[in-house]
Amino acid sequence: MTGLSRSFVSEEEGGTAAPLRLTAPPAAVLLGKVLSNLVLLGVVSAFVVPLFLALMSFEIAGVPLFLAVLLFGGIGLGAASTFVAAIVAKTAAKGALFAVLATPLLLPPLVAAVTGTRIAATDPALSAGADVIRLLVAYDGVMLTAAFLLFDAVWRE
Amino acid sequence: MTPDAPVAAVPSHGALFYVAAVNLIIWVGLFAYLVYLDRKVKGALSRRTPEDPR
Amino acid sequence: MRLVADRLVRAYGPRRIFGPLSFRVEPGTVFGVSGQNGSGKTTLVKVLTGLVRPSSGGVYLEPASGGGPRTTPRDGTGRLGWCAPDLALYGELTPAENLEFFARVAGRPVAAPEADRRLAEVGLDPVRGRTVRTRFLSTGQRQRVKLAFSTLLDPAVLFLDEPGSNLDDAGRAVVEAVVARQKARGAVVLASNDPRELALATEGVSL
Amino acid sequence: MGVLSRVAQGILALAMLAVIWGSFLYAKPAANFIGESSRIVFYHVPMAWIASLAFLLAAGYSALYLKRRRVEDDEAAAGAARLGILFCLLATVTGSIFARVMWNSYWNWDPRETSIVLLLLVYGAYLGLRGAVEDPERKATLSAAYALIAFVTVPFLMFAVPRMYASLHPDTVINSSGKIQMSSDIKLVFFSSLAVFTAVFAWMYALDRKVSRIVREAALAEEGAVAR
Repeated sequence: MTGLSRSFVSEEEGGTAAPLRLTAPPAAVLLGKVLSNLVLLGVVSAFVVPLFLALMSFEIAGVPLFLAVLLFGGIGLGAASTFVAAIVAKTAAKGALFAVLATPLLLPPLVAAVTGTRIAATDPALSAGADVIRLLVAYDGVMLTAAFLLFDAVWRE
Repeated sequence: MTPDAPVAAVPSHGALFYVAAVNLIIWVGLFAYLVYLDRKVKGALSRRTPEDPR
Repeated sequence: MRLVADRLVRAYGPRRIFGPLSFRVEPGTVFGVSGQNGSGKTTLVKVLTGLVRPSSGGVYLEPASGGGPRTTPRDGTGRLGWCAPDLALYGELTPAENLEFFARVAGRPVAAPEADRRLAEVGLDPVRGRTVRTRFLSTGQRQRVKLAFSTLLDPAVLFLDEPGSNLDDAGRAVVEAVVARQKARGAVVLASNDPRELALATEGVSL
Repeated sequence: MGVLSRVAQGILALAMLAVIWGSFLYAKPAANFIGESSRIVFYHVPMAWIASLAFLLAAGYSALYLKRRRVEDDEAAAGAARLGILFCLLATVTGSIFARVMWNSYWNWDPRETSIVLLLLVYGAYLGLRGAVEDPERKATLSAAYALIAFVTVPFLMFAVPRMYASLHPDTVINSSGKIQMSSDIKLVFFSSLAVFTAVFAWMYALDRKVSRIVREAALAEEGAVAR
């Protein structure tokens, strides 16, 4: 999570944000940052999740549901944190502010993902977690739409 | 809803205490906001008064 | 394209940095911006490029022949070139990679020989431009990469903020050549305190 | 101050007294609630309603700011968020008193309670962001963007999270079948209370915006004095 908060800080502090603003369309910048953060999240999850499952000897009955929760939860987390990172990079107090701003936005998908994982632990059917998946997909859609609409205002403030 | 929950918390004259407490909290809250506004405007105006009299 | 500044003001809260300013910069001319340190030259240039929003007033680009739609610097990307002390390129990329990256994100990719030619134009060795990372260059060499970046997309208006900083005499000649080439293509806005650089300007404002 | 607004304030004061009297003595306690606890509805629900209204206003003025870039819109958004937090806090505290009476515990992390805390966190973060940015235009832009992105997650907080866990909270006023289940005496006091508190909120909000304007003009005058 701390890695994600730095997405835009290096560009703003290093001075490379300005040439990007002059050459690249804002939507392309946001898309690039969201995708790179998702790759980062994916790589981290690929290591941490199996490790965690092994260490805690946690059995997953519904693997498809669990993977779907990971995927859609990750997209929502990535999109929201990337947008907050863009805001935070423009302020003086970067690290502390990121946690304050991001936490309330990230809690709904986190709570849903925890619920989804709990269901997946016992119920092998994908349909058992349909409500959770529907909620996560709705959150992803709303968050991505809002982020793309609002990003230009933040980026070229 | 839960008929066998403890009723002891509410005495027979509970209405007075209960609604009065709720009322009190609300009015304290609203009043605090008015105090906040008052201090804000006073602070801004007191910084303006030592303006150059020339 | 003609650059039009219309009653431009930038303020920081209740404090006014500059303005109101109104002027026009025609293609083929060099518009000088002079003023002491802290007078708002850099901020004015950033407002003109669209990097900073004006507090009031507007910046427009319109066809010099008259007629045609008025646009603002924020309506699109890649039409304006900018070189300034607080511009930085990616230190972990080589100069050629920097040029190729920014051309690609602007949607107008350049081939390798073209990037090399651009580096040669500002007096940089194209071979070094492909092998040495930008952060290992001297400040003067980095300034030359920035000049190459600013003209990379053949901008309609080129903004040069203290273009001669950190440059030797040969470097100053490069700046003059860059300005001369840009005059054939469009307009130049040049902010500086250096009388030799300001001599390139035909008109301008003093802040 | 005009005569008209004096009269309006007088009417408001009388109406407020009437609502308080009604809430204590006129309305009869509802069935299904312990003792007199149903009287909470006259206070708790208007607080929650006004908080929602204020957050809606904050989002609306934020969007307007991004569109028109007027300082007034930014101030209006910030004032609405502040008032929203105030009424949200009042809804939380009054709800907590009700929880003590109904369930014998001031706080037990019921989904409703959790989501209202999150809501307070969101707008607390909004005010924190405003405090962390110095340049007024940048502050206005960034906080408007945050207010809007936060506003789109609020439905998830308010509806999705409580739905996923069982809640002890009574049905919201308009229940799932779309009917208002109240006896006529409760209904009368309830809607009067809603109207009166909304009027109080409107008055406070107008005051807040006036104060913001005075503070801004004072800062401008001060800057002018320094420049001379």
